[in-house]
This record gives sequence, structure tokens and C-alpha cells, in this order.
Amino acid sequence: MWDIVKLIFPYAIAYTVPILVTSLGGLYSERSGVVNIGLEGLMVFGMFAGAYIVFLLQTVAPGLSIWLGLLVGMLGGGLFALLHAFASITLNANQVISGTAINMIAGALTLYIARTLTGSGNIQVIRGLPRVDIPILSKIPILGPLLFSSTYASTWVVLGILLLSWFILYKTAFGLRLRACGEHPYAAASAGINVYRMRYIAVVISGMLAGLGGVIILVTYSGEFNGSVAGLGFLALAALIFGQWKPLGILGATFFFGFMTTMANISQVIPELSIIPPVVLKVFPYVMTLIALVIFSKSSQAPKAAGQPFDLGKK
Amino acid sequence: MEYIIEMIDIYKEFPGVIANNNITLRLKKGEVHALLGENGAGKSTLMSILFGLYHADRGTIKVRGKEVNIQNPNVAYDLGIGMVHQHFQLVHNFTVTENIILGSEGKQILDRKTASKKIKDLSVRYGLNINPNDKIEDISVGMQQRVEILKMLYRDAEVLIFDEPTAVLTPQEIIELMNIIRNLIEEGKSVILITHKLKEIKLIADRCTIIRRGKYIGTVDVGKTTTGEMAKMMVGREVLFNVDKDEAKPGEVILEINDLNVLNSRKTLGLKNFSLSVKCGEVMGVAGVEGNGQTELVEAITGLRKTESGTIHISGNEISRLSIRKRYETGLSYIPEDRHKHGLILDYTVGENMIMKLYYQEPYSKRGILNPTAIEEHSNKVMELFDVRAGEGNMSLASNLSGGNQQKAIVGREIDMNPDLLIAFQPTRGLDVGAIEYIHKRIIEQRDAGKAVLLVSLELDEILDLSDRVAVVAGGELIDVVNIEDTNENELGLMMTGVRREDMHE
Amino acid sequence: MNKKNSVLVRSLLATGLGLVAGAIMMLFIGANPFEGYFYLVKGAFMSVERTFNVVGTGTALVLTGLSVAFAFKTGLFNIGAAGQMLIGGLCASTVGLLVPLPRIALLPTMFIAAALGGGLWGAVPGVLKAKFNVHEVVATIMMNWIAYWIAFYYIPTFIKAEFMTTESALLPAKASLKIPWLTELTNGSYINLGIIIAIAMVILIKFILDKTTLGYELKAVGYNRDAAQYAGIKVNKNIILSMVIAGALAGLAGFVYYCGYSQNMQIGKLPSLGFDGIAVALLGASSPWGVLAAAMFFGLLHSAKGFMNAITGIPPQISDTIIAIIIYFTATSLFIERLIKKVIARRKEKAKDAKGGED
Amino acid sequence: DQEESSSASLKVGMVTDAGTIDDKSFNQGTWEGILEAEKDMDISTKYLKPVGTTEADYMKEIGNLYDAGFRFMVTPGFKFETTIFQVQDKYPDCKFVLIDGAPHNADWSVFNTADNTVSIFFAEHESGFLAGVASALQIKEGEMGFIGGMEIPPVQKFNWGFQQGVAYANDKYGTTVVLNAENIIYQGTFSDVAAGQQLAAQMYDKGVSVIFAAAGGVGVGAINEAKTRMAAGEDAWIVGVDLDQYADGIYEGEKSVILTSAMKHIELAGYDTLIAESKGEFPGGKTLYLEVGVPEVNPNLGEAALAAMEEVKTKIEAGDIEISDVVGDLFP
Ligand SMILES: Nc1ncnc2c1ncn2[C@@H]1O[C@H](COP(=O)(O)OP(=O)(O)OP(=O)(O)O)[C@@H](O)[C@H]1O
Ligand SMILES: Nc1ncnc2c1ncn2[C@@H]1O[C@H](COP(=O)(O)OP(=O)(O)OP(=O)(O)O)[C@@H](O)[C@H]1O
Ligand SMILES: [Mg+2]
Ligand SMILES: [Mg+2]
Repeated sequence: MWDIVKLIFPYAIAYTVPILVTSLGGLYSERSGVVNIGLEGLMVFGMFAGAYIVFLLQTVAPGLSIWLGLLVGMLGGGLFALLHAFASITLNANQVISGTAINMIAGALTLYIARTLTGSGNIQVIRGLPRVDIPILSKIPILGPLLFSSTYASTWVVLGILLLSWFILYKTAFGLRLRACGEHPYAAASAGINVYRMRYIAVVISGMLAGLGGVIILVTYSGEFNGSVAGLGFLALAALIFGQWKPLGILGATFFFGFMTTMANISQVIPELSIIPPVVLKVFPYVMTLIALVIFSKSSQAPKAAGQPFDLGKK
Repeated sequence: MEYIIEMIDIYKEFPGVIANNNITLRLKKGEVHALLGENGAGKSTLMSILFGLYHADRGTIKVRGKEVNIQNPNVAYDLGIGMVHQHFQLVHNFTVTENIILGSEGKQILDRKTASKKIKDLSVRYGLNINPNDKIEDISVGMQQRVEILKMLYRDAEVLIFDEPTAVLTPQEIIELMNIIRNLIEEGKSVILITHKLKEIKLIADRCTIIRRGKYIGTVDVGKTTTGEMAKMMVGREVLFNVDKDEAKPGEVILEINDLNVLNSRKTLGLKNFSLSVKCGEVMGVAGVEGNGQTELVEAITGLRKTESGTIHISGNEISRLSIRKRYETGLSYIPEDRHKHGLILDYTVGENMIMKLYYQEPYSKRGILNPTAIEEHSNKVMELFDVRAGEGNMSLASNLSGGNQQKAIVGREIDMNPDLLIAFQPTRGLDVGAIEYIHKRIIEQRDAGKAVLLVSLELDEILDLSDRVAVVAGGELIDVVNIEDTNENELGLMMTGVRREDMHE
Repeated sequence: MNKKNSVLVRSLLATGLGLVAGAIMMLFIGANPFEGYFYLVKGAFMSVERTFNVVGTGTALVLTGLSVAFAFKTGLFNIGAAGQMLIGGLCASTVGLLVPLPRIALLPTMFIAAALGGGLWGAVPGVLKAKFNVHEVVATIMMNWIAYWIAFYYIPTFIKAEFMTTESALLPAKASLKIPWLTELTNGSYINLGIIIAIAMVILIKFILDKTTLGYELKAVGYNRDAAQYAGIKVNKNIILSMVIAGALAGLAGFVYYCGYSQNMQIGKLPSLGFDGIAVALLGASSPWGVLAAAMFFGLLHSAKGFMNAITGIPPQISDTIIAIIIYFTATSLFIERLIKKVIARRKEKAKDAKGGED
Repeated sequence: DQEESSSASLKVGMVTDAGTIDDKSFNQGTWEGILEAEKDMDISTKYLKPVGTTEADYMKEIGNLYDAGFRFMVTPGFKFETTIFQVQDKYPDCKFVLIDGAPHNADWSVFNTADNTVSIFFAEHESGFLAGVASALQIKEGEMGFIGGMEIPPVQKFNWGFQQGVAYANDKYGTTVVLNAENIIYQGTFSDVAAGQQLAAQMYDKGVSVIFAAAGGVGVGAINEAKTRMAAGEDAWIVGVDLDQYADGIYEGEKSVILTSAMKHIELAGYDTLIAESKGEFPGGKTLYLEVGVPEVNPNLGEAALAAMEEVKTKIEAGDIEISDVVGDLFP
């Protein structure tokens, strides 16, 4: 079993990271009171923007182009999220509808633009991020092979974002205000906080992180943009709820998904696992999530105002 | 500089409603200035404009003689203006400290320790008795109000606006609040106080500005004006303050509660070994500080909450294991505390709301199919009987009714079911005197028709006006049941703190 | 303006804005929007076959749209129509392929199987929501994937085609919803018995929601759970029931799609119609007739976009983009409508003022 | 305008199979052949992508093309078999080129390639065989693996041919390449990029050095994994499929992870039939077998491997080597 775990771990982490960072994006948005069903679309859009930059620059500056791609993917996701922000914050639209529209627009529009720009719906990346063993740390017994071997730089960036998010949310004035906007926006407003602005910031951050997640998929395991992220945005949303709207909960939830899915994916080539009917392995993460949700259901920590438009009656 | 605040000719319109139609209000430094008006008169709107939450369409605001533009609450705080809202603006799962520093945290990285210390100091100085580390959801409403006050003090507000602060308080808490307000005045602050209770205005205010339907009526010197005069200015007609009622003629026991134990939302016993019996033809008032078991009692009777042990009989039938609907069918009606949470389905029409508990019965439906004619007839009847006014009659959405009309609709619906036992939980909360008068009359009519009424109210005046007997609760226990003639406000207030009558007269 | 009219206006407004946005995008790539839309309409109605194809293409969308709309009405968001549809199709196909019954009995059995299968798939999130307060959005997403993988392994194991493991066997004619003479008459269009089922369901759901105590209860729970409980309505029962009905509708979508439109099932696919159902429900403002109209409109776009593309060179993604933009505008049209009202009110006021300012 | 100028020339349409037009494989090959023909003759071209992959979806797009005036259509994939069976009669004035399949009715009881239709087949097993021989000869010893997409006939044939090729190299050229049953798998989709990457990673981690990926998007993931490894100095090769995938495998300068590719010259399907059509020689009603093999240029193959491959090629052509296109006692 240990051998299997050791074998799976680095790839499970690689698979987890984009979901994790997207889910963290969702965390900002929902903590500010804006439900973001559009994470999937934001990922797609960010992935598209990043892929296009990498595509343009990879022959000129291979290493740099990847990091630029990550940056532009973030910006692209953030920019695209403005559409959701505008509808759900400025226009007080139904946030679920707006998010659904974001998903639909991203899928259709990126392919439409990709065709026009590159003449091709698919955008390929020559080479993604390298995978490296962290010197010294990868030699630590147990933890070394699990955590510090074959890692992507992006993984550490995302873990940094995770820690930073925790700190921002709970230790800074910005975080306090953000959470207040998601729990009781009118209280926040009466404390002099510009709820609209906070929500805009949060939704844009969620777009940036989801966009980053999209590009990470591209520069780590997929190497190609094809107009879809295969439902990972929805998984990120589920992980957000499963993780009870908390950074560490989200880490746990996404890693659980990542590990189980990876295990199911590769069970075919691992004789020890191939005795289990594949359908069981495939279905396992989803069934377990349902069970976990039942167990945690007693203490739901959902932001109280998430999904409710905020309207001060201003003209 | 005579006035610290001057609001001149303030005009504010909401879609379809002119909330403020050229209202003028001038606040002197060091005074308590009351703002009086019916529900929907525009009081909260006016104060929200002063506090920077809304923007006036027209009009001028001067602070200390200088014209200002209050863009948002931050500007208001900078000008030394703070506000305690009618509905508390507190984040329930934040601590007291977090709520108070929210929006004026100082540095970007939170320093909760220093803030807590400052809050503790303020709390001691003004006698507020607050623990900065408590979570809001764990403290009483009275305490929450003090947090709101601390929020203003923390920001060095000079002008403090209180929007209906006493509506949610117990008599004792009201007295304490009055003391706090006096402290504030002594420390050199000025206060604007919104309240529907003329008695309170008399007690503490220096001057009073009265508005009606968004229009400025006048400003009076409280010392030189009677409550009757003020009430007349407010509603535009004479108001009866006391409910006329004859002697009660109590009959058989209809509601019998024995040794009832009920858990509260925090999973501890909210009602302990509670026993009570209510007779036909009487109004049984339940007096108590909020959160002392009233909700648990009422919800246990109606079935919204499970009981742990004990029995509840209505007309001799044990009902504590029956479904909610079965209980209503035994002749129980219930005017709920929160009209928006429980009382109405705001997206349904008034007509649909009128059959909320009847829709499955003939003639409103037959074999699962609704009968629109019967529904319409029924709701028109109730609306007429109880003077429910709505733009499109029974086809109006409930959400489009004003608060008073919503409440009248609920009262009408419940009384029209001709219940043997009517439970009325805070039936007039937040309503103006006109609406209160009307609802009180209906409750007494019910009693006079030989029906039982269980009236839960946090307002002692209401209890004293309507009840024949009063059950006082404290800490989830029944303290005592007293006849209304044998008691008075002071005694009830003391009992509500948990002191038993025997102990009082020693 | 009463509520119904204003909903209609809003949907039309959104559609209009979506089409305008589509026109702008066509201009952007140098195409002529009038030509584009002309061929879109021509592609939909230029022949009997094509006209009926619009209906045939929209049929399953009516049911997925109805599924989502019904859940909406009762306060639930059903993202799980795709999975419910898949299971419904699986059940119907299994019956169609394996149960030896004459057509007259087989089709009703398949109908029931599909409704039961979809209903069961809806019941799980319903129960989780009612009993454990598990958010139905997550639960239905999970159920989608579970359905996906079950179909993935079920089809090759139990109902696979003779020469292929990735598809189910083609349904025999007696198990197909196609009506040979009608197909013939319409030159081989996709119209089939499914449209009867779809319209019947529209009428049934409309009736349930508006005219029955069941609908009264379901909507009450949807609008205000606490008030419904206060009124003595069994909230949990209604939540579950609502999801079961929504699931059954989506299951029937699987029936009409897999047994009427495609005649077999393929593995490795969550039907996109499940998600399009969300769009249909939104554009149809969750009202049954609105859903029917929206589904037909989407059917038109889906069935004619290829023709437009073939003639004009405007990429077919334009129609997906138009649909997406329409949905975005349905979300925001309430605001736009208010804006328009305000402008009108201002005008009136000015007119009044001009009259002399009395009153 | 556009319509006018093209009205004179033949309108040639294509309906894609699952996947995009630039799938580096089937659709792309077919489309490139048509575009190639467009350069050489007076035709206008267009492809449509159906929403799904059911017969109804295909019929719809063929109808769209037909109604828009297209009278020559190329459809890639055996999934079009039943569709073409119907449309060849429905649209008798239109010509159809069906790649990888022969028109038949729903229950396979009637096969009929009408006069306006030509069926085109490829011997994928031969292509797989050659690729197997070439890669075995190149690495000489070690382990190889196979990742298929869905378990459908063309992919299966690639697999079986590949296994026979490796065995042949071991037998006749003394290589010692191992193919373990556990390393021969079908992922189950043509789209799960993540699973492709993870499966390839596992195989490489367990010592496999060459993976034959006939798996669409799943293959994209596998190629991506190979690139990451090769860039880090590991031996991680991919055998490409359908087209010469060398360019897709480039990870640095000119270096590619694609050892060789098991090709079928799909582009010839459209090109050859269109040229024939222009000469009035459309091979209607016929079934054609088109060329398969490995690319002309294989920068990653050494002299010895190339030479041996030529030898094998001649033997196959001469019928000296028999390659089975059924599973027999191979790994399924
Ligand atoms: N945000 C808003 N949008 C639209 N109308 C509003 C809004 N806020 C208040 N109103 C309307 O403006 C009028 C004045 O409301 P306001 O809350 O100021 O009354 P009030 O005097 O405080 O009443 P109460 O005694 O019930 O607190 C009412 O008709 C109310 O319905
Ligand atoms: N938020 C709102 N949006 C639109 N219309 C509103 C809103 N609030 C109130 N109204 C409408 O404005 C009118 C006045 O409401 P308001 O609350 O001032 O009533 P009121 O005069 O105070 O009556 P009551 O004594 O019953 O409270 C009502 O007809 C109500 O339908
Ligand atoms: Mg009011
Ligand atoms: Mg008010």
C-alpha cells in the first residue's frame, strides 16, 4: 500500500492544485456574499488567456512564457469575472443565473476567439513547468517522497496562496471586512465599508485564482487548451462547500478528491488496485463526498448572505 | 453655535414612495431629541440620510453650522455622528470586538488585543458591562444593543442616533438604557431618539420632532406638550390609549401544560418543568425578558419545536405528539412573532396567504384541486373584516403590503379560523399606535366571545392592557401566575428578573 | 404591468439583446448579421423536414428545462438533470432491449422505468437536502458523476452493441419512440412521440403548480420554508417530492432523447442537454409554457446553426454564444426593465409638471 | 459575392467525428486532405461539427451541408456507417466518402455501399505492427506499454498489431522488449487528459520506456508527461498515432518525445477521391484500402531500426508476414 501511495502522491498533488486554487477563489467570492457557480467558466477563460500568451511567446522565451502565461491567465480570469461582478453586484442579478451564463459564455466564446486568433480551437504548449525534487527536503523519510519529490513550482505558489488566504481572511482588516460582507452586508455598510467595492474585489480575486487554476492545468499535466476543464470548476465549488468555506477545509476536500480520482484513474495499471471493480473506484470520491457532507451537515458554516443581492436603496 | 446638526428640507424618494418630503430637523448640542411618527413615516430613512447610508435627493445638512455632504457612514463617523439601527447591524458569528472594530480597524493587520482593551475601558466608563470576546450569537438582545452603542463610542461619536432602541428591550433594560443615555448626555454627547412610545419621550427627551407620511409636522418642547397632543400630531386624529374591556368571564380550562421540558436552539433546556393552564374567555399574558423560554413555550405548543418530556392538552386531548396541522385542527391559531419568517409567504398573493392553513380543506380545494373562487371569496371577506388595505386587493403580493397591513392580514387570518385558543406572539411589534389599537380591539373581542388567548409580549404595557392573568417567566421557568388586578408594572418587572412574589413581600 | 407580462417582457428583452450581441459578434468577424439571421431562420423552416427537426431537437430540452424549472419553483437548484437523464435513459433502454413485450405495453413500461430511474436519482439529493441539509447543488453534481460512471460500466456490461463496447445496442423499432409514418411524412425528421410526452408534461406540471394543493405546498416550501412549516406543511416531504418529480422529468428527457432521438446510448458522456435545461428554465422564467417556448427556440438555434454555418461561414459557436449571452441578460434584465420603467415614469412626471404642476 | 464565386465549383463538406478539427488525429487528417485538394482544384470546402456523436447528430449536419448545396461529403469514422447507409439513398445526387467503415443498416443485416459512396479502410494492425517493430528495435530491451482511448475496432487493431510487431522484433531481431498485460490498457475516453498524464506517469515510474498512445486527448496527456520527463533527462518515449505526431512531441528545439508514429494516411481519403472525382472517376460503390505505415522521416530512430523496418515493410508487402487483426491469444 505504501508503495502505491508513494507512486500516486506527486500526481495526485498535481491534479489537486488547480482545483485547490480555484476553490480558494470561490472562497473569496462566497465569503464576500457572491455565489460563484461560474468557476468552471472562469477557469476555462483563464486557461485560454494563459494558453494564448504561452503560444505566442514560447518559441521566443520558453521559460518566461510559462510564467507570463500564468500571470495573464490570472488577469484574464479576473477580467472575465468582472462580467459576473457587474451582473450580480451592480445589477443585483440572480447570482446563480449570472454564474451559469459565465460558464456558458466562457465555453462558447473562448472557442470562438481561439478560432479567430489562432485558427485553431486547440492551443498547444510545447513544454510546461518542469517537475523537480526539492533538494534536501525530498530526502526526508516518508514526507520527502510524498511532498517534496516531483513537484511543480506552481504547487508551492498555490500553497503560498493558501496560507496567505488564511492569513488575509482571519488576521487582516481586509479579511474581517470581506467576511462581514458575506455574513451581514448591511452591518458592513453601516460600519462604513463599501460593500459593492469589497464584493467586486472578491469576485475579481476569485476570477484570478480560477484563471490561475486553469493555466496550471495547462502548464502541468495537460499541455493543451481545448475549451474545457472537464468539470473541475464544479468540483472546486463542491470542495468549497465540503470544506465548509474554510481554507484548510478546502485543502482537505480538494486533496481528498485529487487523491481518490488519481487512484481511480491509474488503478488500471496497478495490479493491486485492478482487482477492485473500476466502477467502485471511479464512483468512490463522489459517494464519499456525499457521505462526508451528511456527516458535517450539522454545522454548516455557509456565509449567511451568500447569494443575496445587496441593495442599499441608493440611486 | 446653537445647533450641532441641522437637516433642512430633506427630500428622498424611493420607487413609488416619497419617504421624506421636505423634512427639517435641528438638534441642539447636549439635548435628547425625539423623532416621532407612524410606521413608514420616514424616520429611519431620515436618519439613514444623516448617517450617510442613503443620499437625499434634495436638501441640506449642516454639522456644527457647516454644510456637509455625507457620502457614506465613514464621513458620518468623521463628523462625529453614529447610529444604532432599528435592526441591529451586527455580524452574528463575529466577536464583540470584531464587530466594533469592523470598518475602523486601524492597521491592516488586526490587533484584537489592543482593541479589546479599549472596548473594555469604554464599557466600564459608561457602565455597559460587556465582555469583548463574546460572540454576538451568544449574547442577549440587550447586550447586542450595548455593542451597537460601543461601536459609536469607539469611534468617538458626538451625536448618537437611536432608532427604536426600546422595542426589543425589557422594562429593566429600558431603564438601564435611559441611564446610559443620561450618562452620554453628561459626557457632552447629543442624542436623537426614535421611538413609538410616548411615555419614553416624556421621560427622557427635551424636544420632539413629529413627521407624518414623510412630511414635517412640527417640533415641540416635550415638557410643555402632552402625550395626547403629540399622538394627535403624529396620526392626525385623536388616539385612544386604553383598551376598553369588560370583566373577563373565564370558563373551562382549554390549554393544560404539565411539566414541559423543551430544548432551545443551543441544545440546553429552554423551558424547565413548565406547567400552566389557560381558560376559555380569558387573556393569559406571558411576561418575561426576551429569551426566557417564551419562544420555546409557544413553539412547543404549536409543534414547531419538539418537546423532551411533559404533556400538553388542548380541550382534554394530548397534542404534544401530533403534527403541526393536527394541532391547528384541534382549534388552535397562532399569530407568529416574525411575520416575514413565519407569518407570510411574501411571494404569494394576499389571497394565497389567507388560505395558508386551510388550502387542503373544502371548499378551498377538492381532491387536491384548488378552488380559486372559494379562495377569493374567503380572502376578500377577511380583508374586509380586518381592514387589510392592499393596492390590488387579494391579488396583491404580500410583499407589497406595508408592515401594518401585513400584520393585520395575519391577525385576520388567524382569528377568522375561529380558534378556541389563540396564541399571539408579539402581535404588535414595531407597529404604530393606530395599528396597535386595532389589533388590541380584535384580541379582546376574541376573549369576549369566550375564546382563550395566550398573549406573549415583551412590552409590559401591552400585557397590562390586555391580560386577565399574567404568567411570568424567567430562565425558562414559570415564576408565578398573577391576576391583573393584583399586580402592577413594578412587581411584574421584578418577577421577570426571577424574583418570586413570596420573596418580594418578606 | 402585471407579473406575468413583465416576465414575458423580460425574456423577450433578453432574447432581443442576445440577438443584438450575436449580430455584433458577426460584424466583428466581418460577416453580415442580417444574412446570418436570415439563414438561421431559413435553416429552421426551409422545408418540412427542417421545421419538424426544430421540434425534434427541442423535445428533450422541454423536459430537462421543465425539470430544472420545477425544482426552481420549489426553491431548489437542480444541476443534476444530466445525471438523472442518463439514468432515465439507461432504465428505458434496458427495458426496451431486454423486456419482451409488445410495443403497446413496452413503451409505457419504458416510460415508467425512465421516470422511476430519474426520480430515484433526484430522490437522493432530495433526501440529503431534507434530512441532512446537504446543499443540493453539490449533491446533484456528485450524482451526475456517479451516473456518468455507472453508465460507463453498465452499458458495455449489460446492453452493449454487438460489435462495440462503447455504445448500447440500437433499440428495436418497437421500442423506439419514432413513428415510422410520421418520420416518412416529414422526410426523415427527428420528430417522435417524445413531443407528445413533453407537451403532456408541460400541461401536467402547469396544472400541478397552479391548480393543486400539491403545487401550493411545493411552491410554499420553495418561497419560504419556515412559513410553510408554520402552516403545517410537511417541508421535508415536499423537498424530497420536488426532487423526485424534477428527477423523473429529467429521466423522461432521457427516455425521449435516447429512445426517440438517438436510438441508443454512448458511454463517456454527460448529456449536455441536462445543462442546457438550466438555460431553458431560466429563459422560460421557470413557467411551464415559457419552458416549452424557450426549448423550441433553443431547438431552432441548435438545428439551424449548422445550416447557417454551411452557407455563411459564421462559426456555429455563435449560436452557443448567443444562448449564453441571452442567459446573461435574463439575469440582468430585471434591472434593465426597471431602468426603462424609471425613464417612462420620469417622462410622465415631466409631462405632468409641464401641464402646470398642480395636483 | 462569396456564394456566387463558389456556386460554380464543387462544394465539399466534412462532418467531424468526436473531437475537434485539430485533434492531431482523425478529423485533422481528413480535413487536411480536403484542404490539400482545395489547393489543387476548384472546390470550396467547409466542415461542420455535430453537437454529439449519435446518428441523429450526424444526419443533421449532413442535412445542413446538403441543404446548403454541398454535393460531396467526407465523413471520418466507423460511427458514420449507419448514417451513410441512410443518406446515400436519401441524397442520391451527393457523393459520400466514408472513412474507416462500410455502410450498413442498424442491425448489421444489410451491407450496401451505393454508387455514390466509397468506403475507405486502413489496416491499422499493419501500422501498429511496423511501429512495434521500429520501437522495439530502437530501444532493444526494456518495457513498453499501450494506452488506448475507447475500446473500438481501429484502436484495438492498432494495439494488436503493435503487440505482434514487438513480438516479431524479439523473435527475429533478438530484442528483449517486454509488454506486460497490466501495461496494456484502454482508458475509456478520448478526452480525459489528466488520466492520460497520470497513466503515462505510472507506467514510466514502473520502468516502461515507450508508450504507444492511441487515445486522442488521453494521448495528449501522455505526450505532455513524456515531454516533462524527457526534458528532465529521463527516457520516456511515445509512439504517436494516426498522423506523424513528431511535431506535437517537441519539448526543446527539434527534440521530440515521439519515437515514431503508427500512421494511417487519412489525408489521402479526401484527396484521392476528390482527384478521382475531378477526373470523373469517382470509385463509387467500391471499398478502398489506403496506405498505412510509419513516417518517412523518423529522427529518433537509429540506422539499424530504420533498416530493419524497411526489411519488414517489404516482407509485409510481399505477404511474407501475416498480421492478425483479431485478438487471438494477444492481450485484449
Ligand atoms: N430601501 C427602500 N426601498 C424602497 N422603499 C423604502 C426603502 N426603505 C424604506 N422605504 C419606504 O420608505 C417609507 C419610509 O420608511 P422608513 O423605514 O423610513 O419608515 P419609519 O418611519 O422608520 O417606519 P417604522 O416605524 O416602521 O420603522 C416606507 O414607505 C418604506 O416602505
Ligand atoms: N420596499 C418597498 N417597495 C415598494 N413599495 C413599498 C415598499 N415599502 C412599502 N411600499 C409601499 O408603500 C406604501 C406605504 O408603505 P408604508 O410602510 O409607508 O405604509 P404605512 O403608511 O406605514 O402603513 P402601516 O401603518 O400599515 O405600516 C404601501 O402601499 C406599500 O405597498
Ligand atoms: Mg409601515
Ligand atoms: Mg424605522
